Amino acid sequence: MDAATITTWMTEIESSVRAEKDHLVQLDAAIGDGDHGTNMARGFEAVVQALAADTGSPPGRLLVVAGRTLVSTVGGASGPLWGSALRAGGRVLGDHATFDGDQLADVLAAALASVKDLGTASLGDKTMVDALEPAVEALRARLAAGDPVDAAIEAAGTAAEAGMRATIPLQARKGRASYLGERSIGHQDPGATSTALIVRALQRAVANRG
Amino acid sequence: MDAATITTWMTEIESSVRAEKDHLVQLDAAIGDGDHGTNMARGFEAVVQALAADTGSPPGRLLVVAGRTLVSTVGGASGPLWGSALRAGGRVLGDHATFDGDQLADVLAAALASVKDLGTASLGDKTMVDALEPAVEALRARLAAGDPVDAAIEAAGTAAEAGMRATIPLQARKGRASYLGERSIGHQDPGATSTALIVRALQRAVANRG
Amino acid sequence: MAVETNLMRKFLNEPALVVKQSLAGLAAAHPDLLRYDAAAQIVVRKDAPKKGKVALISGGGSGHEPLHGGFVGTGMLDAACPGEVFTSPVPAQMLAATKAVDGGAGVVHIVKNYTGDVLNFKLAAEDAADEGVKVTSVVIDDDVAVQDSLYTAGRRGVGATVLAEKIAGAAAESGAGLAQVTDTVKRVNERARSFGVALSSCVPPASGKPIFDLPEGEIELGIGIHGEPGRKRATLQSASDVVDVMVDAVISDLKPRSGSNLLVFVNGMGGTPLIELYLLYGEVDAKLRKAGLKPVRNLVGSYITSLEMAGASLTVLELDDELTRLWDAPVHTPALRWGV
Amino acid sequence: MAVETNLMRKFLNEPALVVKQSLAGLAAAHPDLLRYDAAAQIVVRKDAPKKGKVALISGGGSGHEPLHGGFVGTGMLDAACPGEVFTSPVPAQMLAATKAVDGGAGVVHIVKNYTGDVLNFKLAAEDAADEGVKVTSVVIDDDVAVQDSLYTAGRRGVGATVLAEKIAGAAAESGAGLAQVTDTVKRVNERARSFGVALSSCVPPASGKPIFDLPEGEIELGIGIHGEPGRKRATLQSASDVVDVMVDAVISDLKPRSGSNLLVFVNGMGGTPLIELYLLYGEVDAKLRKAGLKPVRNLVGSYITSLEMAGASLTVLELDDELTRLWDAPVHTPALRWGV
Ligand SMILES: Nc1ncnc2c1ncn2[C@@H]1O[C@H](COP(=O)(O)OP(=O)(O)O)[C@@H](O)[C@H]1O
Ligand SMILES: Nc1ncnc2c1ncn2[C@@H]1O[C@H](COP(=O)(O)OP(=O)(O)O)[C@@H](O)[C@H]1O
Ligand SMILES: [Mg+2]
Ligand SMILES: [Mg+2]
Ligand SMILES: [Mg+2]
Ligand SMILES: [Mg+2]
Repeated sequence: MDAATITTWMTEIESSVRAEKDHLVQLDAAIGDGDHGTNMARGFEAVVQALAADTGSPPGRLLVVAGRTLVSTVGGASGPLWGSALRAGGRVLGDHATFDGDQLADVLAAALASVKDLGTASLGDKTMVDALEPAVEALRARLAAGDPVDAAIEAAGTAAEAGMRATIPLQARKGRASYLGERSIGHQDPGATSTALIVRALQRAVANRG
Repeated sequence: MDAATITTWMTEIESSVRAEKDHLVQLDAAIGDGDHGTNMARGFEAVVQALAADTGSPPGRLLVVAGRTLVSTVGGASGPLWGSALRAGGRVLGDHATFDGDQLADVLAAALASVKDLGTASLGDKTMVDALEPAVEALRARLAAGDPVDAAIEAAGTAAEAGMRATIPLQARKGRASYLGERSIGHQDPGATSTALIVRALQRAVANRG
Repeated sequence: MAVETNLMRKFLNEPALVVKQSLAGLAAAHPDLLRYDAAAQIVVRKDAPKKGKVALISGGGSGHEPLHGGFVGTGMLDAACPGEVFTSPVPAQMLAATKAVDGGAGVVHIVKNYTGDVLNFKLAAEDAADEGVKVTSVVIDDDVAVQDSLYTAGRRGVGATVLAEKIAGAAAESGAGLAQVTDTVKRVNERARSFGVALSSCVPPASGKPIFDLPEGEIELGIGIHGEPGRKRATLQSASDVVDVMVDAVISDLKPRSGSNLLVFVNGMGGTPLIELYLLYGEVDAKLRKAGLKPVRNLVGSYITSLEMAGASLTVLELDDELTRLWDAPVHTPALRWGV
Repeated sequence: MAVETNLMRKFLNEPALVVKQSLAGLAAAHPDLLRYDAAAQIVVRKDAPKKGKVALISGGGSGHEPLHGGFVGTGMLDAACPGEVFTSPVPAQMLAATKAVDGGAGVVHIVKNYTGDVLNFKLAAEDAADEGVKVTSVVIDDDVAVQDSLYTAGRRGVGATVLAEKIAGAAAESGAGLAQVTDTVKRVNERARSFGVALSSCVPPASGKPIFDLPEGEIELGIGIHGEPGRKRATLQSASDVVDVMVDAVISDLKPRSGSNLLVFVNGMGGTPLIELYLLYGEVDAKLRKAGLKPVRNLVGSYITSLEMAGASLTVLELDDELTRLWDAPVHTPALRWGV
């Protein structure tokens, strides 16, 4: 996998976030302030533009640029969180022109670590962590078990969606939803939902690699 | 007719204005500010209380007290207009203990004159004048024709109601309704409507005289 | 009562007591500026009467807050007479206020042009004269949405009332005589024009029902401040289209000298927030400058309202040096304060 | 766009431009106080940077006007960073504002406690430090409706933000150093508590739909300022019942010394008019006095809003002599002005 994989990943995220924009807004309106869909769409639209301008950078560098772009265009909680996540993930790849499955797992693990570090959320707090952490673990486990990267990332997507659905019964402890206390129970977390979209987008990008 | 006739008249006005309160409010909401029913109800409730406290005054004096009470409790356009009207009407009777049909006509004529003087409205301006003026003329004409007072005041009520309905096609030239310009056309004037109630109340008071 | 309040999105106890309870709160919040005489239902400047100072009073129906009670204080009104919601006060209130503030130099009645206000103030002025108080009255009629004519009630008094109270209040504070203060009110009224639009109706507490029903996406053009419908209804346009209508209506009637200095007052009707009022001000300011006029002073906020109505009005006053100086003079009231 | 605006009772052009156009209007109305840097989307005090003066900046999502842009001026904020409606600004805005106002004495970031605001300000503070600017940050979290805990996002920052900006702004204006100004913000936050209620939702311009749907006759208790639903929903009670809930929530958490002096801030959410806010103030003032407390200062009006939401919040700050003196100190901003 190489720079094209990253560019495709970002384009895939942009189109699926745009397609799911209203759904994400509805989810956020129920337990937040109704802007998650707009925030993510605005951010990844800017990322796609930024990467279009960038020609010939290595994949790690592209992820850093994508992260910076999110930080500088999204605002809200998701901007700095996903922004730092992609920056951290990009640094893992350094200047390598290509990367393999294990390195991809390292990228996602670094992204997860930076989200948890910045946001201080743990599994079960009803945040994006609840989708991202199971995805990282599934990816690692399947690769360790010798599965090909496509199968492993497919499992990661399934794990992310399971984690996303698992947020429904939870009471939020982080983010705006936590202000609702028990009223946050019974609603799916918007950030976990967009995270599942992001992992599924990665799966398509990996599948389409040259 | 005597003081009791006046007291009964005011009590009759109070009950019919209270009964028609919402209707008067609706009419005023369409072309005014929706308080005519509340204003008239508040005013005549106070009048009835004031007259209950007053024992033994002659009829003219009672009308003056009623007028003062309206001025001091209603506010809005209808307060000073009906207040001055009753005061002017009361002065006509001086300290006489009783009055006949012609004197009653003089009372209503004086009331009309003071409304027109204070409000500078003429027939056709879509105001209470459009109900009061025909009532006064009908009363005078029937008495001149030798009709008994009951029949004459009955005719006055009919004339008042005709005048009231005749305000519907008019464009208002006075009062709040005038701000609507052509949009005031097609609505019945609230003040003309309450004026018809007041004349009908007088008819009942006259009929119930001892 | 529970039933009535349930029809509304209002903080309310007994609807019949809303005016009295709100005035009590105003007095509790501003004891340094004013007192509330509950018996007479008037709001009086704390240090009234001021010996030798011309006094200004105004009044009208409630529901237009901060007008008028919020403008009682140094450099503006000496007293306010609040009627029930949208119903003019009664002469007894104006008489009590007139006597409470008369410092011997006379009292100016600032009257918004509504039949009820005019008639009740007229009766009060007669009573005051009988009691030997020098009273002058000026009727404010700045609303260009109403076609004026000798045979009608004439134009409504709206936004110019706030400007007249501030500017004439400064003149009185600076020691001007009765004739001069009266003349100052008249000059503000002559040089000011207003036009208002509504995006919603409002709900009088007594009835608990909207006065008119305005579907979303429609707009009432040429409204007053009593929730009355406007001159015409249109479909909601963009803010800049609405500004075009307001500015054209006001300027074509005011006909200011080209290049003249203006005081621009963008007023909210009670339910429209500041983010929108400033957006409107930006459009108005730009449009006036394009027309070669100079907005040198402005007031942006909800100062003469119609309960919780969503909407706004534009008032433009053509300034001269004296009016500008009087506008800039210190004022200290609950709703307007500067220079002190 | 026509479609979107038709869903709303708002003065609006392109919904995506509402924040920029409103800020342009603010700057056009108050050129003597501030300027709007459209490129950086920040509002900066006209005479910034003030050499040797500690600077204060704040920011957050828009839709809370006059917060924060309306508080930029003498004796309050040096700059404001407005994000999109209900979305926190990005670090680039805070960095630009920090550099624009730094007079060498350091810059205090006043941050309302929302994850988005906190994280974006955190990244900005790191960048500013990299560029050699002394920055301190204080997070405001005064909303007692949110149960606090080590394991949650903690309480929201609401009404105390306005009081902290005014009081710390006065300290900075009077020459206090970075540590002292920072400490002043912290003290206000420690001694202030708030609680809010909504009678309606509000409509973000971007979506054109109410965030939650609140039937007439129901009320949301414990809301924030982003149109988010509250802790619980109840049927609308009388104003004095609502005041009981607000005062009890605030006082039981603040636990002021008996007989202590209070600053009482009754805030409108944007769509609730002054007649109701003063009615509420009257009830609050009386209830606090009954409880043996002394409301010696107050602020009544819509200063930290949630678009056009109908509702109100109560903020109580326990005063000491220094906080009182700083509150009374001159301030000159578009939304708060006295002593000058
Ligand atoms: N402390 C946190 N750690 C991890 N994720 C968080 C945290 N706070 C919020 N989130 C995620 O951010 C999402 C909300 O993002 P968004 O709506 O764009 O920002 P905002 O809440 O500022 O409006 C939530 O659904 C949640 O998944
Ligand atoms: N100048 C006038 N002359 C006579 N009647 C008038 C005049 N102005 C208004 N009215 C009457 O008063 C009525 C409205 O009374 P009301 O609603 O109680 O007062 P307001 O208009 O001040 O709210 C109108 O329907 C009209 O009949
Ligand atoms: Mg959100
Ligand atoms: Mg009326
Ligand atoms: Mg009325
Ligand atoms: Mg947000």
